[in-house]
Amino acid sequence: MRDYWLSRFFFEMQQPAVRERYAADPQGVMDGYRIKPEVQTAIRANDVGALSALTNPYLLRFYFGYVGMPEAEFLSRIRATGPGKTAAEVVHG
Amino acid sequence: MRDYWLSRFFFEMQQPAVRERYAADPQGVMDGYRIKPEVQTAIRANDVGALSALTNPYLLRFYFGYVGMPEAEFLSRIRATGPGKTAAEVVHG
Amino acid sequence: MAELVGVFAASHGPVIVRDWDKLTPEIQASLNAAFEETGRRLSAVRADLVIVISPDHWVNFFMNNLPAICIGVGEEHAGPPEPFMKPYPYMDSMRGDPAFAAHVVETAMSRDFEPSISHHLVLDHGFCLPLWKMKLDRLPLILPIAINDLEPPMMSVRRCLQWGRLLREAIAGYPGDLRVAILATGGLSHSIGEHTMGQVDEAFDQRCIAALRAGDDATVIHQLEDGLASTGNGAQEARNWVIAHGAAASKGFDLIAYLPTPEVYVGCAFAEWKL
Amino acid sequence: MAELVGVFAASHGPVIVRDWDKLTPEIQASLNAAFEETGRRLSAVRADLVIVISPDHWVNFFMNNLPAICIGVGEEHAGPPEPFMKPYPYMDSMRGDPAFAAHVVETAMSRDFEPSISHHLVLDHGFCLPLWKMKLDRLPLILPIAINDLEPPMMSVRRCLQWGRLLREAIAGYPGDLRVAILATGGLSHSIGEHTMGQVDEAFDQRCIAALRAGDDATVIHQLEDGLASTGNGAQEARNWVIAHGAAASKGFDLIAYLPTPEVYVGCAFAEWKL
Ligand SMILES: [Fe+3]
Ligand SMILES: [Fe+3]
Repeated sequence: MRDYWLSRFFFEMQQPAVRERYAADPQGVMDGYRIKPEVQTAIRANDVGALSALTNPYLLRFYFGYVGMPEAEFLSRIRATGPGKTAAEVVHG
Repeated sequence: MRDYWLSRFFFEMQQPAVRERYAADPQGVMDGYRIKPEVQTAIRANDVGALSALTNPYLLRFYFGYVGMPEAEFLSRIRATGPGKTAAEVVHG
Repeated sequence: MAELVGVFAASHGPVIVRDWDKLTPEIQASLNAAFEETGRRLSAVRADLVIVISPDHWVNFFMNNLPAICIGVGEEHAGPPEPFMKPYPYMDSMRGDPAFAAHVVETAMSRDFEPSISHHLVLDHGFCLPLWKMKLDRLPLILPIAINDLEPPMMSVRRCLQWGRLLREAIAGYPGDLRVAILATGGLSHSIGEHTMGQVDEAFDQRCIAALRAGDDATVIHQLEDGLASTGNGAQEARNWVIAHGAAASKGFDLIAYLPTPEVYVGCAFAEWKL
Repeated sequence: MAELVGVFAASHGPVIVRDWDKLTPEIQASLNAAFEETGRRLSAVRADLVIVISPDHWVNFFMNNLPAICIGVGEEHAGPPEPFMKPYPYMDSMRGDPAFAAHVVETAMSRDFEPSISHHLVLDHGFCLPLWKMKLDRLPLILPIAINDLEPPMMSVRRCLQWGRLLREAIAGYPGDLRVAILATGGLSHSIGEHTMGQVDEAFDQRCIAALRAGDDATVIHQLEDGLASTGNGAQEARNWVIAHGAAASKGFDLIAYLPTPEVYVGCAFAEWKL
């Protein structure tokens, strides 16, 4: 499943200007996209698993790199989304 | 022949914000694109014929509409680029 | 199984809305009648979804990524940004059918077609002006397909016919229960931003109509490849008609109206294909 | 007449530049040797122009207009925007050949292919990292071709082979005097942003290499369609290798190096096709 507006937000976070605004005012930047409330919650919680079900894996990785999640932490969180987990578990995980 | 940066300028003039800035500071806006000096001269001179050889006809028409050239004047100028004129004559006006 | 329930075409042109009040009552009446008859027929086939095939007029795409063809696969489509389209009644209510769209795209990719994909297509006056003027009972779901009719290089007429056949195949192969109509918009002859601007090429239009009516693919290809090279640039939009023609299996059409109207810059035509 | 003078492939990966200093001297040496041997061979064929076939890593395109394939036809191409690519030596000196590019596009459109076109393509690390690490004598003109290897739906492996054949035909049919090389970049197996991230699938890579080496089209299609469905997402970039393979008329290749390197997340491979 692809959440267009989440993906658009992640895509535009590649721009330094958007990242700067996001660091200063995360809610203000998110409000510029039509991101659903539950997805905003997942973003605020750095919920790698839930977000991984909603966007392109490269965009996901870019985003968590930009917001400063250490690579080791991202790896351990993304690996936890592997087989054995159903999509629903990942989303609600 | 397509001049990419001229075309890009015309394309972005579809945005009201760009038009506003252009009305206030035409040179400043043109400087934001890599438009060649002779093409800038043609823009400043409203040289429909010269510009018509360098961009898409729809973009050309949009631009002259946005800068307020009356439709009748645009029609008479664009019709003057017709057969009998070589491309070189059109460019050098 | 999905079913193809109707294939239509209608012209468009900004002036038809923007400068409507400057048109004579006669022109207004004839254009209204043609749009509304086409709309009446489209309403009559009770489509759940309409595939609208239109050019993009430099709204979605620029020369830094100019697709030959782009399929709008999103849950919703944005309304027209042109100021004269502001009163468009479906501005925030154009919805897609992502499952059907994904099926069409997968069918295309598996048959060696390679469209661009958009999850968020903006539908300009090319898509929306006919839908508006047609006064439909209700707006079906929309699968928008944007064709590059504006800037060379463009798909060949032959390839447009193939795309039509592909759409026909994709509809027939969709497992869902869906009544699908097709509406091609654009053409016939016009000229925008060129030295021939304002001219309507009735001879081209008549050849084009005759070829589509007769149905023979070779004639359609020959007449259009030839004609498009020597008439106004707006006529390139006739390739959308060719896609509709291919989708209707080239069985010929019923011309609803042909209204060569220099006042709106367009050789306006309206048609319903035989199924 | 233009001439196809060499067909090559090389992997890429941001870590190879971004975290170079963290790699062991052994890994550094083996990667350098592989890139430089590929570069030596590319320099040796004295190409006037190199067709570089790479994915776009969300730099030029987004889901609002995602082309299956986009050809960069501009006079120049922009350099990579990724911060780690800042020292790239050809940042402002990548030039195209618009006449040759137009010929390739026209050939494609006339043969029922429908690429997107870009007059101003930005070449990211996928294009540029191999060109940099290869230490070429001099940078030829570039015809960049961006393939969607990142986000479904993607072109089939069969279609990639057809694209390769089309490039071969376009080169052979170009009236200008031009020595043309091809460089595919990407692959082989890797996984980015998925639960398998960091895994290199050596079994997939070996099957892929064996199929391309043997040259048989049916095997290439079968092995890759199968393998791509069940390994990491980065392996999708192997379709660029298939385009190169098609351009080289499927005559098999000489494997320059295979370096499965989890430290850079990539099953790195380097090859030169037989002509
Ligand atoms: Fe139009
Ligand atoms: Fe890559």
